Amino acid sequence: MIKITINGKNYKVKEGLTILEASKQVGIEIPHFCYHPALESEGSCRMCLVEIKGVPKLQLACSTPIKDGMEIETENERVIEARKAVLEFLLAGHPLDCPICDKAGECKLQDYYYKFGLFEDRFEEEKPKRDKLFRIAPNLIYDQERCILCTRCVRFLREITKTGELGVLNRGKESLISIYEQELIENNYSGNLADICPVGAITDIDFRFKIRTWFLERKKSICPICSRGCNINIHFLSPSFPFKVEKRVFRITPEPNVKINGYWICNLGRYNYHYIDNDRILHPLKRNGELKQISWEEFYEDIGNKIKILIRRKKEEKIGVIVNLSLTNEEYETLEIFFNKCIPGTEIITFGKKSGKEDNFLLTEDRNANRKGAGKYRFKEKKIDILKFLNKKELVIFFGHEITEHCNIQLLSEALKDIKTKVLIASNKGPLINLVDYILPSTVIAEKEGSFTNSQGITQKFYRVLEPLGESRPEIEILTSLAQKSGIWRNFLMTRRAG
Amino acid sequence: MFLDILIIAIKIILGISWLLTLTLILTWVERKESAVVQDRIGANRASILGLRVFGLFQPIADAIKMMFKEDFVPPFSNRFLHTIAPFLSFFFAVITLAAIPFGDEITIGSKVIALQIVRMNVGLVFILAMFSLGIYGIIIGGWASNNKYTLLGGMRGTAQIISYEIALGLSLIGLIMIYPSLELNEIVKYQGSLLFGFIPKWGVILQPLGFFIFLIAGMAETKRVPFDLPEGESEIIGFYTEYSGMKFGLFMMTDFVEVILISALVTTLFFGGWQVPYLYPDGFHFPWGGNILLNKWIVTVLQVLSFNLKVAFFCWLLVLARWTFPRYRYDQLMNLGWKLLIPMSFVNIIGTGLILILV
Amino acid sequence: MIKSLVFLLEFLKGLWITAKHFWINIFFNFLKLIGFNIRDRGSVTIQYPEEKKEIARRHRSLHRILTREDGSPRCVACMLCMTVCPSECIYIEAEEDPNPEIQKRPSKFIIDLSRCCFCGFCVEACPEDALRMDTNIVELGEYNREKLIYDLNRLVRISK
Amino acid sequence: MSLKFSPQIEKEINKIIKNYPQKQSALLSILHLAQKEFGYISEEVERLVAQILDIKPIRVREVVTFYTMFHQRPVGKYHIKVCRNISCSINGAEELIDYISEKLGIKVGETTPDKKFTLSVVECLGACEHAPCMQVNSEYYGNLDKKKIDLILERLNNDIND
Repeated sequence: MIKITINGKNYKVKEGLTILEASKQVGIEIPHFCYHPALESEGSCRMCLVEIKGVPKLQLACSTPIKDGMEIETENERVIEARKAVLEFLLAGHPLDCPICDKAGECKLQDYYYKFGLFEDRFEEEKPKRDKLFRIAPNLIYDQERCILCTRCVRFLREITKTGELGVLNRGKESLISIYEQELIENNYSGNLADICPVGAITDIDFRFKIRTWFLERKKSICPICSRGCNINIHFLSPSFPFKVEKRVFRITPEPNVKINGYWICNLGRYNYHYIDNDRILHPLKRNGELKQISWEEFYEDIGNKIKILIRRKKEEKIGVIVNLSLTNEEYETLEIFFNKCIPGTEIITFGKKSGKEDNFLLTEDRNANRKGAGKYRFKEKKIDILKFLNKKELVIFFGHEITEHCNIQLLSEALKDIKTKVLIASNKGPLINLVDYILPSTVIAEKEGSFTNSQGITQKFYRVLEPLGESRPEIEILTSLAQKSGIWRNFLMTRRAG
Repeated sequence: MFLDILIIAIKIILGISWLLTLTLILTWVERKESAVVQDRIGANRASILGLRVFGLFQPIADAIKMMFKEDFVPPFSNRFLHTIAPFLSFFFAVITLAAIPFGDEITIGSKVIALQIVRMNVGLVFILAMFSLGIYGIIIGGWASNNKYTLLGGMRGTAQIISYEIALGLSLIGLIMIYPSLELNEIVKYQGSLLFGFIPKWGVILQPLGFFIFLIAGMAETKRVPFDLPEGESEIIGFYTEYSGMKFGLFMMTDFVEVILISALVTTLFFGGWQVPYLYPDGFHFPWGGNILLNKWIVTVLQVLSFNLKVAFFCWLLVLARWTFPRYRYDQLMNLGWKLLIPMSFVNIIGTGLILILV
Repeated sequence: MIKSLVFLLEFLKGLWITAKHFWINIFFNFLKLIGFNIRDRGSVTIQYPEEKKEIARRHRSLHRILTREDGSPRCVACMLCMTVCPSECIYIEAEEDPNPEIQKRPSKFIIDLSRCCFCGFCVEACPEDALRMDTNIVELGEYNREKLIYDLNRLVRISK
Repeated sequence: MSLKFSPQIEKEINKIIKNYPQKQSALLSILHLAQKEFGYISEEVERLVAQILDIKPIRVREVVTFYTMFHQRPVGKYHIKVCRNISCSINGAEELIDYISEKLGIKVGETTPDKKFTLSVVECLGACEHAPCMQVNSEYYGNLDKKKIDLILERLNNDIND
């Protein structure tokens, strides 16, 4: 611990930090463009200049380490004058196309200019014209005019993904960021470039021109795409937005969490959010010749009675439950209480999504959000032959469509033909829809709360971000209501309390 | 006998049609005059086959509208009384017309016909009595609407009319002391005689104070601005707030009818009725010498015309007053009635008496 | 009582004023009727559907969208008008423009005049001077509410 | 990759690489060698150098585009670089540039069709005492006027070297 003085106040901070990091720790923001906590500091933007007593020139806060007894001024006249000058120079080559720039509203240049800017145009020269639609990746567009050459993107590709597709070409005012010839950035983390760009130079095609950022609200959640459990921010249309728009979620950005995902998420997690709004099951449906909308109460009544009868007839083994591996820990616990403890004899098996390729960074092989959480309970693993499992069942409840990835759908439909009651609880439409009698909408991860245990064994809580779409309900609520109607309510409550 | 009944019936029909026509025109006058006073143009849109005639068809349009509007009776109100109130109000206003002379007598064949519906020797008292009965329309209408505010409006109206009734009556006592009869035609006839040989003995000259009091009290009787406390539907809620359609129309018409009747009364009592100065049954006889002899029919026409012109002038004046003054506050209204008009009418009576004794 | 008498005097004055107005206006109206039209005397009412008042230069009337030289709307779908609109009557959806100089253009631009309060904030906010309220069209009444919803084509057409 | 260094230069490259603790530090020296060998640094050369040094070709391009002495396009036999900084401009360099480009029939930055001359303008050559001045390959020519330029160009055209 060493003593430093910032703006006349004394602080004690850890040794080895830079001025910028130290002042951030004590709650003083020093404006910066090129500094990023996860990247090596470069010192190219000159925005973080601060005055150090005894040093004649202003120094870069992002690359000057602190020393004992250092006296730093971050907000005096000289520093602000320097910031003004830096901003003026940056804007000499930066177009004022904020109205069409997707970064507007969360742009650092915009924010700092409004805070420190010199609101007076002293340039008579024309601003340079450059390529505004430079494709650097299948999902990214690079606007050379807007770029302020902070080289965050270059450093990200060199230091984090170690692919180094981008470089700074030419020098002086001719400099620009470029890929080599036509070799586009193809790595799985390219989406982060749009996030770390402090201005609107790199924009995401998926988000480009869809909506202005100030109409969006963001809330933390957890990415359910793989078992890493990356922390994400879901950007959704603010409820105060006055118009009715079908799409609710507009993009997903990483939420910094050093233990799990650092500052990044993979493209898979970033762009796979459309399931939240598209292809959702909206109402409980019952097949009676054809699919018909029913109310939740009707469903609880129907299935609850069936379970009740099966229990009375002591034929619990006729109930089969097939669970996916993307439910929350709380839901697994409820399942355990419901089927394993209150109706012992029922068979529960789990089926997850098929494994995918893992990369060496964040994406894991296991594409199920909560395999670890399910593993804590006495569910049978998928080694069982599904057809044998279905044999002589009278009531089957599916959670999700994952089962169809593991067996021939033809055989499955034949096996299901003999079963009297087939229930599907799923958030989205899928192949099982045509094979079952009851289809019930459950909520997606963003619409429920609970916790996931990731592949590292870290359990993370997440909260509801969006209101459930249509009549969908979280699985835990469905199970609890079903327990009430199936005559095991008392037992259920007791076990739950005991647990 | 049959002929008498026929004559009376014709007189009634003529009288009522005169009154109602004038009422219709008065609604137009009211709109137009207010517009002109306020530098506007006023209602001019109602047209028949593209003919607008300064909006003269507006009253007809209004009447049609009134008749086709929904007649709404508030729930839990007394339906019978609610219905009867506007009729009462209208009836007692119209019946006053019976005593008012439009002209002198005419003789057709051997029949002498008075240009007056009924020639009764208690004419003045009859008129005052009928005016007083008009209150029932107001109070019943206010009460039967089953609405606190209309009841309050009705109460306000009753109190106001009763108060001004006194001043109205007292202001006439001076006249009665001077005039030989209570019969209105006699009063008019008396006003044909000359004072000092050249000034017509019109009531306004003999009783200027009485005239003012009568005019003001009469305006109060009509319940119009500045004395429209019983009405004031939009601001203070009057007795006919719960009325719609033609029932509302009747209340509205009562207002205009009363304006006409007050004008007719002022004319009759203070401005010589059908008298034209220096006009005698056989023609003009000017006090400075010189005569213009006229046919007696022409004289009659001139007399009736004179009466109508005077009535029209007072109607105009009352409408003008309505668009000039703001509404009284209730205490001001009562102050004016009880503390000014009634004492003044007493002063008038005593003064008249003194002059009569001294002269 | 004396106070009331003073009132009486004032009443007479008031009557005099209204009567003066009445006769002067009647006189000039009569002159008008027989063909002598003396401006600003008599009644000052404008007979609206037949006569129309000149609209002030800065009056905020119906919106229009200005076009570039090639006829395409100047709007770049920055949605600032949509953001600033207090009555929430503007709705915009953006799309990519093939011209890299322009980049962004509206695919939908809707002004719901049934909600518009004609405050003119949208015009103030527009960075491209694409939206103006200077058409001097003020008679916007329609028998059908749907007709009050103006889309991009209609707003551009007004300008021509 | 079809392009290769000659064995002799390859030996030299290996020697240079050994001078540095990190391979990529040898980039500048190798690029100089490459320019000597191939005349200019094309995309293929960039890829070759990147392969040798085990780095991404974009890094090679960064260096190549940063320094003006590396050519990305073939240059003529004689590379005429005329100074256009203050001293030279005051003494008529602008005029001379126009004169030369007119005489050679090329614009600034272009090469004559016979691949003999390339004309470019440069910042200060550090010879202000001889202003206006120019550099042809590694030779300096100072105190220029139109006559002198005629003379120089003629001599170069006939490949007469001093």
